[in-house]
Amino acid sequence: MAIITYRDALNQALREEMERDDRVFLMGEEVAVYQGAYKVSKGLLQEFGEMRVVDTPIAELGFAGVGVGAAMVGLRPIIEFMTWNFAVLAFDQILNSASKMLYMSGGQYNMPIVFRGPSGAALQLAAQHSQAFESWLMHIPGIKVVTPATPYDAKGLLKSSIRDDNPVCFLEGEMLYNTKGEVPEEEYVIPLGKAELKREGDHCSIITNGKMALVAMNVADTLAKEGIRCDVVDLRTVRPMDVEAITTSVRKTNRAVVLEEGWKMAGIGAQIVDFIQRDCFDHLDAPVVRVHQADVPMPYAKNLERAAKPDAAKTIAAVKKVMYLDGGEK
Amino acid sequence: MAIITYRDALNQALREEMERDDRVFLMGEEVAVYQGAYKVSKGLLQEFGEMRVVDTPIAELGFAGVGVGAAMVGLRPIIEFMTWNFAVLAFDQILNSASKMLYMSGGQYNMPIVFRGPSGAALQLAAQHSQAFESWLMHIPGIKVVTPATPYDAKGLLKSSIRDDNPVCFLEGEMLYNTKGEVPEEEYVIPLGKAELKREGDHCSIITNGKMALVAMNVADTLAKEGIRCDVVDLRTVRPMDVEAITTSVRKTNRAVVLEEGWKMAGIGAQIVDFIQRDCFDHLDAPVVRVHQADVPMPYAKNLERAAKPDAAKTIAAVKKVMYLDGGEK
Amino acid sequence: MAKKKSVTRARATGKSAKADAAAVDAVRGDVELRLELLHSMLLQRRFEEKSAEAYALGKIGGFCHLYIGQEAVSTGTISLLRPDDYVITTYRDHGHALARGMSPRGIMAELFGRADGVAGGKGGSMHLFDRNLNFLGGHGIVGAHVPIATGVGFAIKYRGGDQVCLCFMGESVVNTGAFHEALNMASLWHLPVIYVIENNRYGMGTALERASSIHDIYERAASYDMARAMVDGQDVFAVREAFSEALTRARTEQLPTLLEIRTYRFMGHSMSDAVSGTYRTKAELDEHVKRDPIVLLRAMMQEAGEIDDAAMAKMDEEIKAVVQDSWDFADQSPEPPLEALYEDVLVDTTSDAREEATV
Amino acid sequence: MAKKKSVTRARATGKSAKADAAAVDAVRGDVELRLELLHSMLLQRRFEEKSAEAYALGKIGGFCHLYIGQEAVSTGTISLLRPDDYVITTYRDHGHALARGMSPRGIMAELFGRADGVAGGKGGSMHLFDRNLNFLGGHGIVGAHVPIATGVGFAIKYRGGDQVCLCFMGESVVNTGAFHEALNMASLWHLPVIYVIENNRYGMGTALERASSIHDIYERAASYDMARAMVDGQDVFAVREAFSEALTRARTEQLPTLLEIRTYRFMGHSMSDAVSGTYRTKAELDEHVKRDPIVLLRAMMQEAGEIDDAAMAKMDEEIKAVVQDSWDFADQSPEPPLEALYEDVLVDTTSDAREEATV
Ligand SMILES: Cc1ncc(C[n+]2csc(CCOP(=O)(O)OP(=O)(O)O)c2C)c(N)n1
Ligand SMILES: Cc1ncc(C[n+]2csc(CCOP(=O)(O)OP(=O)(O)O)c2C)c(N)n1
Ligand SMILES: [Mg+2]
Ligand SMILES: [Mg+2]
Repeated sequence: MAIITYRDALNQALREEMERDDRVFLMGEEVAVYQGAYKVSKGLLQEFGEMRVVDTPIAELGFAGVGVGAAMVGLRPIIEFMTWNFAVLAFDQILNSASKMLYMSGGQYNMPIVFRGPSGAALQLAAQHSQAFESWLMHIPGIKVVTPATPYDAKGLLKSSIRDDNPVCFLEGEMLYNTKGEVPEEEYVIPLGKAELKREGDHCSIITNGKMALVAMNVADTLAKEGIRCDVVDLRTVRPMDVEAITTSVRKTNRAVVLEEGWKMAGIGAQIVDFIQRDCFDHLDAPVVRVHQADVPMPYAKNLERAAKPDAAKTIAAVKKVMYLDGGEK
Repeated sequence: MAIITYRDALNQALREEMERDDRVFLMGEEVAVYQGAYKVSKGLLQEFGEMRVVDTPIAELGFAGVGVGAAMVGLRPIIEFMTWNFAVLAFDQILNSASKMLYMSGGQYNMPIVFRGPSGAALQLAAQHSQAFESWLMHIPGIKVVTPATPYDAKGLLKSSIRDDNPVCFLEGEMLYNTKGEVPEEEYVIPLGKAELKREGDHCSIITNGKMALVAMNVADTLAKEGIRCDVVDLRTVRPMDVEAITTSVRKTNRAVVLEEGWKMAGIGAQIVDFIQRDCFDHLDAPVVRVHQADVPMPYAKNLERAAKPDAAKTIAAVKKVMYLDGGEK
Repeated sequence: MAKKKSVTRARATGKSAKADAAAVDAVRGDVELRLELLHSMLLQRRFEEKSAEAYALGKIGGFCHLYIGQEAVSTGTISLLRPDDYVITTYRDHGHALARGMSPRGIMAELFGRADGVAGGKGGSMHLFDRNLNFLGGHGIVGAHVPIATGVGFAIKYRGGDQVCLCFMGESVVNTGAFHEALNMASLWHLPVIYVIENNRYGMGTALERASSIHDIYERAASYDMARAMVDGQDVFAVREAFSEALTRARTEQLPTLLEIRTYRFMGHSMSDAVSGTYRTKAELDEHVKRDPIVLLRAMMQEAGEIDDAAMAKMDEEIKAVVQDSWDFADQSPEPPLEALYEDVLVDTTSDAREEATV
Repeated sequence: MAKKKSVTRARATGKSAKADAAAVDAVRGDVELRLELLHSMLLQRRFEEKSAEAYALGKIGGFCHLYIGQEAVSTGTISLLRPDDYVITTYRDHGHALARGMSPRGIMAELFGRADGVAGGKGGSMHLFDRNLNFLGGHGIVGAHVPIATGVGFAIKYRGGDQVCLCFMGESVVNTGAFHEALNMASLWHLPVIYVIENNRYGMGTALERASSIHDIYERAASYDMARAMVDGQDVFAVREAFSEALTRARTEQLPTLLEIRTYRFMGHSMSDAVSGTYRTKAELDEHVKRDPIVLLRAMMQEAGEIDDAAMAKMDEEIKAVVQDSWDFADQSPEPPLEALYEDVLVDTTSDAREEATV
């Protein structure tokens, strides 16, 4: 297996799927001539030409709608948002057009479209550029929501998302593009809707997704040295959610920490807690503890940003808390 | 006390606050000449003139931004969305401008602005016109979110929202405008962030907000006849959330049903469950059960719509389920 | 994307470009066609009168926006389309659907919320769709379908086809951001989309002049270097003439056009809105009703001896029977089964499992 | 809202309206003023050169967008404002903040993310705000601040004041829906807002011609019946002249203006973007750098004998000292206290508790 970056894994997925199916095209700001604001689309313009790799004006609402229209009549658009922060301008097209078209038309018009781009906080980008959007997106029936953590997952899940005949919101970690991992040379896909147990242990379950899965794996490795064994359930797809993977783990460990990148109120973590308390009520030895971003807009200053973000230390404290150990979060 | 409609209660609140403070103005589609799409602003144009009751083009993003600008320099805008379904187009201004301005400016620019309008499903308006938005809005730090159920609450809470120096999203029930209730002749306000116990009972807590509070009260009354006594906690403000009111009730009843208007995934109900399991873990005799809209876009057909919506029958079944009684939801 | 070459030449305003005018004029001699146009318009009229009746009886629920008074726009444009062209519109979609040939039964059953409705009762009045007719739906968020139309144009060009996408909208739409973003891209990329503004002078209760900073709204096209024209929307032939030019431009040059077609809505905005009184006077309404597009066409044909009272009455009877049949059909159609609630949320296919869709 | 009367007269394009030109021309004789303009521009330049240094050392983090090359726009416009006027801009905001008189110390400390920054370290480079200067911030979502500016204009009119709101934006903004909605309302309602497009020819790596269907983007104003002009942005006097006309129009007639000021950015889009190579050539860059606005002004003054090398060097030394002082100040400023994380999310006042804000 080759060791490649998350960015290159995505780039491979795009290239392979565009080669495989000439209805697939990529559209967004700076995807073509500039080779992508984060270089995810590097080389694609040269390979596929300007009809299939299309630079747009700054018009998120407009070009998301262009994607919806193209998908209605048989193309398979991949709409790149430079970051999901700007996609808010286009949420009407996701919520009111893409997610509802099949239903409103009584099953006539399905929507094979992928909306993708970086989500979540990078470093010191301040309030308007540092948001995680899975909690909002997963609220919507009629779409799927995918948040890969590793290069392997990124490639396999993006390929499945492009082949899916439904609208898929694909959230990449802005901080993950340079991370590396093993990716097979041969073709593979990863089914949407399946979690992966990324670490195994019987003391506590850490349920998480996206960039936070890396934090969780670190935490599990660190705690293993102290003799604390954690399951790390990486949901990968957050809608539909693999509830069975969550409950199987919690029924084994009897304790759970939910680690999420974004804000707390009505966040993805709350939903996971709901599934756990509903399905594992008699198995829980302690309340589920959530680790999330501080409930404030993201500050710019380095120290404040660090304090605002969920991290390994906070997660370790949470694990210790659900295990009623010293050093646990009070 | 006079018995008036929810619509008139809101109208009184607008009128009184506009009389009290000439920085307050109302802006939105059809608020002036047409007297409001739902007639909430009836008579205000005639009383306050066209500078303070302002019809806009169909430009939700634009006029929400106009409100933000006016609020930055000392006015107190009330921005009416004809319905919150259309407000999605303006969420960038709520999420990225209004909610973050104070923080990004290091405390310099607060935002005394109210965004208001009907939210939630009415009757057979189909997928694009039938959405409840509290779950999305309450996710955002830097704003308050209010969902009054009765004429009394509507008036008192709207007056507080207009006087508040922060951005407030005020979600009216599209189905509530014609409902009636007692409203004092004399001036009163209701503090934001305080729930109200609308029914008292010690068998089960029903936690809810907005239009669903009426359903919950009905359910409590019905069940009372069967000898089942329910607390009905109407949150009224969903951000900040009155967690103490929730936990006080659940510690008393040891059982809880959460009744919400919108979709389930990462919905307000999930957050309430999270608070309950965290703070009442040892008090719970059964998993919390949620009642919510079916996890699908809203269908048009009368029978399907009825099946999709949360209602009294479903809530009764949920109460019986958490009480392990016959007739409970399976 | 193909770069823009010099297009100034090709971009004369609709007023001066006379592309297909001759072809259209030839049509004026075609009685058959005129009868078809009259039939199309009258079907829309009678169907909606019946819908209003059904609404009053509670057989139709929710919002219901009638098109009465504007029929020359739907008929004048759609009558020139090919079956493989696309149509997309707003919530005020009954007229367009009928003009495109959607089954009155299927539409009425949809309005009644029944299983045999075109969308199985899930869409209702505002969301009529018919894949077989390339009818891409009624859409409820003002402005939102305009970029979707641009996307359809993009797909046509992507496949190298010569179809066009016809996009209807109300005049309020020109003030939305979606309109602006969509038209800029359509022009920048040379897409075969015809944007038809049905300027009926009001967006709900707001007169155009109170919402738009310019009043000749077709001139907004100048901001996009787009061909444009203003058209009398009560004269079905004027509509056809202007649309025919736009059609040629789209088919042969893949260039978009903005048409402002001036018309009037004879009913309230929706069933709950009074016909006149709040935002427009009875006198104004009466003035406009004089230019009823159906009356105008009929009068012209009668004058030319192409139709007489008896023939007219016969056509009307036939249409009324069709409409009554659609009512009966809808009335007998069952409610959708409850399982349908959870169907059509997602499909379970992937690109491997579906045959190639045709654009 | 006050209805629009006939405004065609008042709406001549900026090119022909010569309102305050005489007053502005008089200025050309004012050496004092010229020195001030030079000082303002040079301060921006040196400050940003220093910022680039600090960024390279990791003292500044996140995104950082330099304004180098565009200084004649900020200086030419803001130098004509009154203290009670308002300024609002994008993430590329250092130049505007300095031109408006924001303290270099406060700005540099903000860039360093320190407690003494103008926003207490919470905003950073993209979000400079100063309430005392009516500086309404740098904003990060492209287009979003344009309706906010319209709202400020609305508030001015609401209070009956004669202030104006000056709104800067990049040329990409003209393709956003927010721009369209905001300008339509400003014109419809007659609001005293001056929209200044700093057309530096690229939005990140996208040349204007690849994003906008028209290339003379000030002509977009025609869609809103708004006064407009195109201006040479490297000549601070040309900027002042055009802006002065717009200012008069806003102050005395409460009418908005759209100015397209053509300029060039000498650096990459942000610190991570190469100065040239991907989307523009070195040759193009070099060509534009020849028209450095500071060099042009200096040359003109030198020719007129208004400044010599020694005076220039002195001014530069003084400015460099100010900039170095801002660095030292920022460097010594503490990190914000951790409690600050939870502050400024909400205020706990109501309208009863705050004194009347002044518009
Ligand atoms: C974004 C949005 N805002 C508001 C509405 C509510 N609304 C529905 S129709 C309408 C008026 C539209 O007028 P126009 O575009 O002229 O079309 P017409 O109804 O006259 O055919 C409004 C305001 C909506 N559906 N979507
Ligand atoms: C809505 C939105 N989309 C995309 C971005 C990312 N972005 C930041 S600056 C920029 C280019 C803006 O160019 P222009 O308006 O010309 O201003 P300039 O940077 O040249 O000053 C882009 C695409 C954003 N911040 N907001
Ligand atoms: Mg209209
Ligand atoms: Mg630029």
